[in-house]
Amino acid sequence: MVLDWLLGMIVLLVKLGLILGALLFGAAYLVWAERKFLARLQIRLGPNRAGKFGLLQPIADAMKMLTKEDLVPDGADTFVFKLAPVVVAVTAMLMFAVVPVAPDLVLFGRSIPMVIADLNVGLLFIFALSSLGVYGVALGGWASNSKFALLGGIRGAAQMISYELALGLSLVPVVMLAGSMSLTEIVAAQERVPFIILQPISFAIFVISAMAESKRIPFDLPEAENELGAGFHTEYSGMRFGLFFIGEYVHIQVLGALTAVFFLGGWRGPLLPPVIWLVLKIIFVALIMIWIRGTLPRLRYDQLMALGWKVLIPAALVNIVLTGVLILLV
Amino acid sequence: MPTLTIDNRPVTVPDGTKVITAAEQLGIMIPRFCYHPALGSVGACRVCAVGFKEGPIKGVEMSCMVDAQEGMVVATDDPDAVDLRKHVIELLMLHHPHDCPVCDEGGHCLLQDMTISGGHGRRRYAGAKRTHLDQDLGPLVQHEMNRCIQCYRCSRFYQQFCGYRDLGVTGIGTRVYFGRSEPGTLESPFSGNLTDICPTGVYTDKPSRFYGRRWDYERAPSVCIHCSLGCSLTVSARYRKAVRHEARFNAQVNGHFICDRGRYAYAYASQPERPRDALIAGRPATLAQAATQMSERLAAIEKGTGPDGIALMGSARSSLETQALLARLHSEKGWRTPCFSADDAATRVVSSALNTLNATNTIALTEIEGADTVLLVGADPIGEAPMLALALRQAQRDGSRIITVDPRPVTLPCAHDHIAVSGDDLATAVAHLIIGALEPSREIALDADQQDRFKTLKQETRDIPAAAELRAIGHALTTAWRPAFVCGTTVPDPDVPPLMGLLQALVQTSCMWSGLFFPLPGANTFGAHCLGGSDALFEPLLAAVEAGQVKALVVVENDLFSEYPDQQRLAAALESLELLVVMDCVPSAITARADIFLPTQTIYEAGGHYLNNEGRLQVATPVIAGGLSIMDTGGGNHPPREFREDIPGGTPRPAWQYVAGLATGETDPPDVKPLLDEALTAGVADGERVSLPSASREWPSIERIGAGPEGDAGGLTLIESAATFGSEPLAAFSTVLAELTPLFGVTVHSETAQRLGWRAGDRIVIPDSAPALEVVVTLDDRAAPGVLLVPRRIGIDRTALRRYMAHLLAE
Amino acid sequence: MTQDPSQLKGKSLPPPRETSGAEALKALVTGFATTLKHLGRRPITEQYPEEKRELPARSRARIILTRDPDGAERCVACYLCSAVCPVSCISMQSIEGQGGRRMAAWFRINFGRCIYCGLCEEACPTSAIQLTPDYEHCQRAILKSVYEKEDLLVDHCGKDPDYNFYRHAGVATEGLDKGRHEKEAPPVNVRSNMP
Amino acid sequence: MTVYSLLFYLLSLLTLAATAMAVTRRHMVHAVLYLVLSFFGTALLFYLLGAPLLAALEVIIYAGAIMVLFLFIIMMIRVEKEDDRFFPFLQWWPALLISGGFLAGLLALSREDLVRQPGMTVAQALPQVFGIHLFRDHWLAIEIASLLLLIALVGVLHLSRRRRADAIEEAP
Repeated sequence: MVLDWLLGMIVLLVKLGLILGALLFGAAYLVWAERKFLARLQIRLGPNRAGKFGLLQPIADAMKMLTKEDLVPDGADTFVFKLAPVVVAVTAMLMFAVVPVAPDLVLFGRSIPMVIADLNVGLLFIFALSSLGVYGVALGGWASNSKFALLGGIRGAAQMISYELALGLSLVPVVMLAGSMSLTEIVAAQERVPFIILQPISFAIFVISAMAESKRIPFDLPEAENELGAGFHTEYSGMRFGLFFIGEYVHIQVLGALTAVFFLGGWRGPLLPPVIWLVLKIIFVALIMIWIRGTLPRLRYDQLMALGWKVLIPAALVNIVLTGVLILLV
Repeated sequence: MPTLTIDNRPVTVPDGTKVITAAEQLGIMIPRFCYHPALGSVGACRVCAVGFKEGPIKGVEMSCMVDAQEGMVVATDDPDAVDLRKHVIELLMLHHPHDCPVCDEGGHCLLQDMTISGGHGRRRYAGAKRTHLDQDLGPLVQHEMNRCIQCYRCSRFYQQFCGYRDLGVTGIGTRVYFGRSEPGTLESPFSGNLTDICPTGVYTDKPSRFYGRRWDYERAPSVCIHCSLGCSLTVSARYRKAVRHEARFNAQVNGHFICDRGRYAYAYASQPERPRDALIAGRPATLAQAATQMSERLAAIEKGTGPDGIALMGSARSSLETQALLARLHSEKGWRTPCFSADDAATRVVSSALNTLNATNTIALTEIEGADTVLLVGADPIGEAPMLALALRQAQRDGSRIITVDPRPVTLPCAHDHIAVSGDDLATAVAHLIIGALEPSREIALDADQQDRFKTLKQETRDIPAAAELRAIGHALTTAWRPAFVCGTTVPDPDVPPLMGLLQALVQTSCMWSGLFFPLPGANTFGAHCLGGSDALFEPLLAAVEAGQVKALVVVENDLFSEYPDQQRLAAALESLELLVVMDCVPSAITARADIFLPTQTIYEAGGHYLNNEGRLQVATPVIAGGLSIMDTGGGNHPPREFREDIPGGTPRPAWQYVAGLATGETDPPDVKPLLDEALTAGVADGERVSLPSASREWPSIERIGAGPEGDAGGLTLIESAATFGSEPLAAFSTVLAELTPLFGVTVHSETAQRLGWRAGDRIVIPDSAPALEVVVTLDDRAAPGVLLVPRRIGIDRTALRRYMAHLLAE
Repeated sequence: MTQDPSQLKGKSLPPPRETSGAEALKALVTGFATTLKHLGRRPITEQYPEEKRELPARSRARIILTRDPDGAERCVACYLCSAVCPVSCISMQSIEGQGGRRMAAWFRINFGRCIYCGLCEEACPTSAIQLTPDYEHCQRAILKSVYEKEDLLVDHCGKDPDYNFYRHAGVATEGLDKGRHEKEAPPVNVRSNMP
Repeated sequence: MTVYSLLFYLLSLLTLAATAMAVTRRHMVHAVLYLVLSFFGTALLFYLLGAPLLAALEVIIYAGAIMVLFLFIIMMIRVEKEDDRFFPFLQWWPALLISGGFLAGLLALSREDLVRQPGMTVAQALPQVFGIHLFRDHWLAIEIASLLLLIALVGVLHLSRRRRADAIEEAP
């Protein structure tokens, strides 16, 4: 009994370590990839000074951020100011806890699930964390005692609340098709056909809302640098700024993973090992997002709100009704 | 008072004003080359053309040639006039060389300004340019005749204004040439003004040649301290070095010009030998060490012998600040009254002269230009105060009669009557003038007491050879409308100034205007007199030093050896002192003997207030912060690349700061303004005269009139008097002026020379002189017989000279 | 939410054109296609220390002091360049050199301050000071950016190969007396009476 | 005492403490943060008691949406800084009264069960089961609630409708 518990604990810790390591490594090199890919889209070279192809650039950046002075602005709410980046980074990383990276692994006769926590409300868990992530943005902006940061924070909060609804509604058909909110189950339900084929509208809504959730171009109003300095993290420096950065890029990976899980069949794929397939899908989604960043201009605030409330939510509702009807008929 | 309209603005000007001057009053600068306010109009250059629209004259005319008249409407931007100006400038520029980059006038060149503002930007003339060969005009003025635009300003200034003949004009047409008949040093001591007055670069300043451009210069208004007149200067400095003096217009003092002594005297401030570090017993020390040791040792001496054991020695070339603080030091600490000159004879004359001045009889230098008769007694303007000679020249040009009464053969750049009177007879000569002035019928105007005194004067006055002539002049003075009386303060004895005052007071009753003018020995002698310096004589001080009563002497900016005749006695006395403190900005015989030496700033660094010979307060603004010039620190090459907080050679402080430190024990300079007000008894603004006593109705004391000459009437007298170059202690450091200083010589009447067996050009070696002294004999029959005349010069062995003269007398 | 700004100002601008869905889609596709096309293009970045571009001859960078065709220094230290310099990076001292020529005793340009505006070159009356395309003179020690006359002087005439100021100036110099410059008549004989 | 009951008491303590802090904070943002913490604790309690769906909903709706709105409003309005003064008694006694009554009622309800084992058995409310329970047994209440919400939605739309087409509206 105790041995079991201990073994379970060790396996859990190993999984946690692997996933966290992969996530952080991924975040660092996603930054590099984004800079490199974006540069090529803009006919530039991108980072190429630190190491071959600039591959050591993330390490250089990390060292830079770690050694930079940690500034707390005068008049800032110190506790909240220090809490905000932690919230952003932690919620982003926690989301990965429910993502299955591979089918169960059988080792020494024991079946080890390749997911940290297979919650039956996994999908809701993701929403919960995503809605908590808003606090990081809003509080960081508010606690900086700077008008630019505050404006960025308010924009972030409003944008994330608005798009969370669309995000949630876009996944209802998926849940309806899979009959479960557990991510493992959802992956299992796509054994034959990935949901992207069954639910293209849901997929579109999900991707758009997810990008808005992660505050990326064209939805980067909270940090619109030509209006607000750097938005909600204007006043941050050093590793606190780094945490916001890590949060953002972990978030991108999580979104890639979720897209893969919900619509692209998760770890499923021919020939290659399942984990590789998941990673490839995550990279694919990330590259698409960078491509979008390199192509589209930032939306105006009213356009952002109109798109969310007037297009995405009604479309999602209609989609739910249609899916329900089809399920009943088929 | 006609009212005319220039460029739509009305202006009312006095009768006889030229239109160009009227426009100036409105701030409109009509282009000009030949016109100069001091020289007047000739209409030679044709660039001041303006359009006359309405009124008595119509069309394009030269604004410098037309008197302003009622109802004139003038347009300076009249198209015809502008067109004419443009073409005239193009014509003037036909032969002008292409050398602005290497021309020293570039940057403040009237021709450059007028060419560009006149609209002539590109030369169309393709032919060969006329050229001229240049002349060597001596060490002060550089000649570059190619640049000439034939405005005639130089020859008009040199010949008409100054009265010298050696520079003029020859040739016709484009071949007009301005120069001397043979190359050679210009004779006029006002030649430097050519560089100011030339609108282009024909005459440029030679000592500052190629040094810098006007726009790079740090410039500040200043005062000339090289004679007592206090002419206004603009000082130009660059790279911590004063390199040029220019005349600054001052309607009361110097007008538009200055003399060459004042213009080229600045070299002392940047000479390599200038002491820039404090010395204790001849060894370099920091300023703080020297100052501390000075106050400690002075305190010790004060404790030992009482405040009487410390004596103060000021100077006539120090600023009023320094002098006032010395007086304050005396009143605070009870040390001996400061003495400001080692020449007691001169101090006595100055004292009696300045006591003669009052609020109504003092006149300014430019007022002399308006006099119709000028009487000079014991004054040699060219040597003592050159700008006075220029003022006399202007008076003479207006028809004034100039009379000089002097033992010296006074030369002036204008016609004048000279009466040679032996030095001791000057008072008697003035008494004869008074008798002449009063003789006919004026006695009646005097009250009984005055009549008595006049009778005594008449009886007691000795007869002298020129008596009849003098009486005639005295009589003539009573018919003058505007007589001016100039009296020197170095050659006459102390009785002369009060007598001149009496003469002026007598003449005053019958003329429109008259006044007294006393050239003084030093730049700030008036200031020293105001601070009580005339009461403290040097002889008693020296006696006290010799007697051991005075243990310490503080000498501020004064080289006693250049003033006190007996060098050996002075040296011995200084040797006996316990402590000799010297503060000065130039090296001198006394700085070498100082126990503690403190370097002081010059007028360029410290600025200061000065009272000129008529008591006019003038301010010199500091130009530079001090320190060795970059030219010196770099050794002629590029400036060194060392970086430090202090300026190399920037140790010197203003002398008054040291004195203030002694008085208050603080090294921070106290506010000297209240002290100055105290010294001047009232707040006097810059350029105003200090308040002088009101005119007294008293007949001055004239007891010594009848005393007659001291010693044998047939004996010899030695007169040491100031020369234009070489006498003034600061200007003597200028190497360019040293080139102009003639050989040291003695001037005597041919009769006297015959008696002594001398011939013109003889060289007399003065025995036992150190350094060896050789004197050249010059004969001049305009000198008084029996007078041996030598120029005052620094660094000559005056003791040996006097001994030799005494030896001559004994034979 | 969307409000035509023209209504706010009371001015009538043409109404915004309605975009149809097809057009919008086409625009989106075109945009993505364009960026995708760029992905395959060669980057235009010039990698500076490795790749150096040859600058045009008239580009403005490091300043030199040229010599005239006879090999003498052209600079006459007239102070025009230091006067015109907007950042005051030029300083010099003029002296009288050989044969009455005016020249610079020292001439210093602080390239730490120089903004390469070329005004000095424009102001120079003797074509002495010229700007060259050599832009690589950064220094780690700031004092190394201060160039003296010896560092600035070159052995050629720069962009103006023929000009010699002293052949035109009209001032007498060693070997070139009055009246012997270009377009000059021989000196006037002032003693002549001929009209 | 099992690990679960230990967790339960710890979480309860945390929730109570956070709530108390939320009530007493004068700084509104801090109060909101403590309330969020309190909701978080509640959610964990739900999860501990076998209702993961409720736990997730608690976090999503209360902590994630409603409190963010609160925070949003606090950030938008300018809150004048007040000195850290406790509520006056005048504001305290109704709260005390109500909570006292509430406590009394609770005690009365659970009087008999105080000494015995808790009646609740550990059960898992799976989302599916929960959904079926909700929509099958309580469909009427759900429909009424949704109707109410629809009416509210329509009302809001009506109220925020632009009066005139050309009315000048300030862009956010």
